Amino acid sequence: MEFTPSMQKKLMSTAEAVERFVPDGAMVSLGGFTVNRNPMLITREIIRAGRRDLHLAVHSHGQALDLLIGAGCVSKVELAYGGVARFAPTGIRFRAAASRGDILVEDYSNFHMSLRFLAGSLGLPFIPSRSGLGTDVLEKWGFGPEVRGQGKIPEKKMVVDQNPFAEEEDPVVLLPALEPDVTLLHAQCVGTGGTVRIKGLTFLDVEQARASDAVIVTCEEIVPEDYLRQDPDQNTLPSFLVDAVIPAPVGAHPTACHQYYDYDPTHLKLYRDYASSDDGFQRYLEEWVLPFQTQEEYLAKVGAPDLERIKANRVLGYAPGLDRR
Amino acid sequence: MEFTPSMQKKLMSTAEAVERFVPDGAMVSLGGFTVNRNPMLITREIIRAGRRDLHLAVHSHGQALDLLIGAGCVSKVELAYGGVARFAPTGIRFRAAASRGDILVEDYSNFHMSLRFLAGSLGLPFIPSRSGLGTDVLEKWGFGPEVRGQGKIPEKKMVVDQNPFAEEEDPVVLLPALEPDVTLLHAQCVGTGGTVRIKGLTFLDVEQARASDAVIVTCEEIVPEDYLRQDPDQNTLPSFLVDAVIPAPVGAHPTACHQYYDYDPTHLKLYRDYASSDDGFQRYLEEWVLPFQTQEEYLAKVGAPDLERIKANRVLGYAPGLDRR
Amino acid sequence: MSDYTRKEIMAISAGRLVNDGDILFAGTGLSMLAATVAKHIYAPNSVVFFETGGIDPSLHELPLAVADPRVMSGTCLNTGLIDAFAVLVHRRLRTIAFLGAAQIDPHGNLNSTALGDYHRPSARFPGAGGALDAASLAYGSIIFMAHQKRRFVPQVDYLSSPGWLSGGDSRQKAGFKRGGPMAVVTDLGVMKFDEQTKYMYLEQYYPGVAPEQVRENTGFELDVSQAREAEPPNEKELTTLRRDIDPGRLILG
Amino acid sequence: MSDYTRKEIMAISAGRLVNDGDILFAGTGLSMLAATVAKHIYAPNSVVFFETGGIDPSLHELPLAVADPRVMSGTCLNTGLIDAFAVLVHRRLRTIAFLGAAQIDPHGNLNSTALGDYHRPSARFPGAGGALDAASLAYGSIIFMAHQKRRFVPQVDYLSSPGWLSGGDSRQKAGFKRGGPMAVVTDLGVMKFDEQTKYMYLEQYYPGVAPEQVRENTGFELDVSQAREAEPPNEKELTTLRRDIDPGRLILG
Repeated sequence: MEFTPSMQKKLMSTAEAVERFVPDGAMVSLGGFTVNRNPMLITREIIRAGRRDLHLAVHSHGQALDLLIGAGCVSKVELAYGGVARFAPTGIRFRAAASRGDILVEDYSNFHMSLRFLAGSLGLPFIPSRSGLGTDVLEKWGFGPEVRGQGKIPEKKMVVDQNPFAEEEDPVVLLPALEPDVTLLHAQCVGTGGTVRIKGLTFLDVEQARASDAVIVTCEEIVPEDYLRQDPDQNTLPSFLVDAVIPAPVGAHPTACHQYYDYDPTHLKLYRDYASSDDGFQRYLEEWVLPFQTQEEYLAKVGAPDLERIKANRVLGYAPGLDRR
Repeated sequence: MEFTPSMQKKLMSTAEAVERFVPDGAMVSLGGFTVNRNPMLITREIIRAGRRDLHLAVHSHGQALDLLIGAGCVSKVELAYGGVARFAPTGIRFRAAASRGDILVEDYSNFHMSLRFLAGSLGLPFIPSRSGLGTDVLEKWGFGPEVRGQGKIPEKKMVVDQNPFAEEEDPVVLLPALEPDVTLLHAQCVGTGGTVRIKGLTFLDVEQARASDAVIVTCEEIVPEDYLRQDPDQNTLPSFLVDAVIPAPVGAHPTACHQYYDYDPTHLKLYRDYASSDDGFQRYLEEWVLPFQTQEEYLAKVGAPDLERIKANRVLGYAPGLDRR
Repeated sequence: MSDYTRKEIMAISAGRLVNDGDILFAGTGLSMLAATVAKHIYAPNSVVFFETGGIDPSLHELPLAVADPRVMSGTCLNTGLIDAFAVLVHRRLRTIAFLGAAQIDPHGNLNSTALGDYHRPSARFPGAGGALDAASLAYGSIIFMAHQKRRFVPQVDYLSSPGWLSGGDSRQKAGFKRGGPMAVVTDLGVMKFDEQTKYMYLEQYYPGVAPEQVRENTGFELDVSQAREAEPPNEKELTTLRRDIDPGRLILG
Repeated sequence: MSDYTRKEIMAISAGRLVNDGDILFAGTGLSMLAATVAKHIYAPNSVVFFETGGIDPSLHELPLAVADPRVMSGTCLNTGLIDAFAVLVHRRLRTIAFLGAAQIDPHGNLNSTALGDYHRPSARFPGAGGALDAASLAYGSIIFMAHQKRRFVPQVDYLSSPGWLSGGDSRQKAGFKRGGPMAVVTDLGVMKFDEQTKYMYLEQYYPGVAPEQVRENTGFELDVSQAREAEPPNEKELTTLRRDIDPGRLILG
């Protein structure tokens, strides 16, 4: 396959992508959702590179969030939900770090975060909603005065104001836009010209990518650009919004990638067991994160039987009959 | 093909759809864009039914807008652009009616209208933007005090306010949400279960439909629901947001429908010639709008050679080599 | 009469609250079972959708998460969060949300965020997710809870998702245009809210549960005087649930 | 040196203003030719997109409207208006918009709405469309005008699309974070704006046009003292335009 010159420039190693686009202190947004399309390859690279003081901005996030927090890469999180579904209804290292005060946590809802990324993607400075009126999400700010107004953290978490188009009293919540430094996505495929196609639910990936200064995409496969342009209705992002493209087969493991593989219940339970203690989590890092320079090495560790077990049925999109108990 | 019971209820004649969902005085939003996917079959039915006092809310609109205005169905329009591309850079009957004061016209931009429909689709009472600061679009209101605050017309066209998250001066334009009574769409296909698929650009159709109390969809073809559910990433609207479905082959003529047919330059020029005088426009109505009870009768009048000429190449999506001068 | 588990009667009791045509905003676990049992039996024209953007999936297999690839299979539409919330909030739709939480107060306000001090919580939960939005903007909500004194508290430590707020018309005064909790379904019975005061009361206790037992497991005053014994699950409900919906007993256990 | 038409030199003069990598927001007519000629010759890494949502179409045939099915063919992405505006406004992109209008004032403000009284206009135009948004939020804009006194006016009857507003730093003070007209390309030459005052001046006049002629066709004071004669279109530009871009002379006439 022949790459366009601009695509050639985007193809790089995970190490280079992290080096260039994920500095210490960066505001990072993670694509995917709880157990689906987490950008795990890049997440492991960020941990290996020893990044510190990251500020995560996510809606509902699971495995990548928990791993980054556990590894000490994160100082601040704004989120709606931190968990890995029934495997860890509350993210285990997220819960531990929040309870110890190791990280600052600021809470929103999924609609709040969706609207904030949407606003960022459209250049709107803020966006109103009625969601959350009367709740503590308005009242309790996780980021204190010591960080407010610094960098990309607005002075105010949110503001309640009157709808100027209503005659009677009509309070609305105004939410500040999000404009992350970088968004990390895992997609099904990228064309040789850099066009990105995500299959199945896109979650908030498009809005997150558009709201960001930079975008790193890992993908299951690189495919001929012509193929993607035969049905452009199905494509997700244009190449000019993407900075780095990294081929990463099974790059979302142990989370799922629709039409390619299911989430890996065996690994998610293994993670839960390791993560339940500080020592155990450290062992997880040593066994499952730190040793691998390449995705191939990681997949060798996962092993063929496990990969075979989670392989998706091409029509159904998941692994039917997979033991998920 | 077998229809689901809920789809069965949605299938109705154009006359019934107009009778039920487009009363006199309704706020109507038109799908499509200038020369593409205008809901022409429903437009002609609205004229035949003698609807009056309609309030149109559109972004950039062409043929359907011009016809409805010319036929005297419309008393108010809010829009960003009224024209049929090079065939009539300003819609001919729109221009005449605006100059005579036959209709009230309130101007916005395409981004304004996009954001207002988006806000309506998400239940946001208003939405901010920086577009249009310092322009007459802020200052000059087309709807006067005699209609403001009535029905769905807000007291204020727009409001300039300070961004509450900025320290320094940062004015933003606040735009009221749009919540039309009904949106008229023309789609490529609808499934036997009521799922709608639009191919090519969707323009603002999705946001318009979601912002509305009711939605009427005409479509080129009804297809098996199973087919649409084999690749749900490509679908556009769920059946529960659609109230009426009307099979309407070539239902956007003389505007285009991607992958089915191109716009019809011959007819658009014919329309321009007729529409250039009041008498001529009346003749157009008598020859091309009023006589036809069914789409079949209309297509017989258009004639096979014209339909053949504009037929789309299935790969390119338009009619290559069509004489468009 | 067959035997049945508490989880089964919970799913079925919640499912019975659904009207045909309701658009069901489902989470996972019991809420998925309730939504599906409702659609199979009482509400064939209802549609199940997920905040992640999956609308009307086939559910040949039960999803274990709202981002499970099973919510993207056989749907009428695969979209994203923005699109899902557009459905949730739509004024023309009777959207009913199934919610859960760590704590609930007498007016149906929920805590799914933290216990103790927000900044140094004694227990941190996942957060409000989309439940806050559903509780704010859906047509109505049905809440699942484990009926325990420590969960039914006079005041939640953190108000994540709005119920009837301080009761009466306080929800409307806060700016909400619709919505509010319709019922709380627990392992002991079904609670509803007084029409005027919006304070919780016991409406149904399951066969084998005494109203007094419900009061004892509730951390605030609960009126049990209007309660009746719940109709036990019937054969059709149990068969549908066990054979068609969760044959692997993934959620039923 | 070949002969060329005014339309040809206009398209080519505008195309020369594009930098490689610019993301081009094109309308139809001349702006489509300018964007395409730029991409073919000077800016191979640039991408043309349309406010309707078509991004990077193949343009085997020239679209006559931004909603022409030809803007949906061979694209990298077919989306809609919201998505197109997300591209237009993106802070990381150098988005350049090609605009036209019925009237322009010395600071590049445009009228595409109405002449005379707004409520009973002596002439009604189509309206601001997406030009208002591009003029407000793009990185910069290039304006096409027919050079006539009645179009180059001291004050526009209706300010549809913001240029430099009243000049100086008034655009920034109004709240805009970037953007503003970079050049005005007419059938007589190319105008730019003074860096300090943001008042229009003549930068280039086409071969065969006298600077005085440009002044005479401008309805306000125009400084022509800094003007130079424009480089005529070269063979490559003309061949590309005529053979590759508009062989049917749909727009070139």
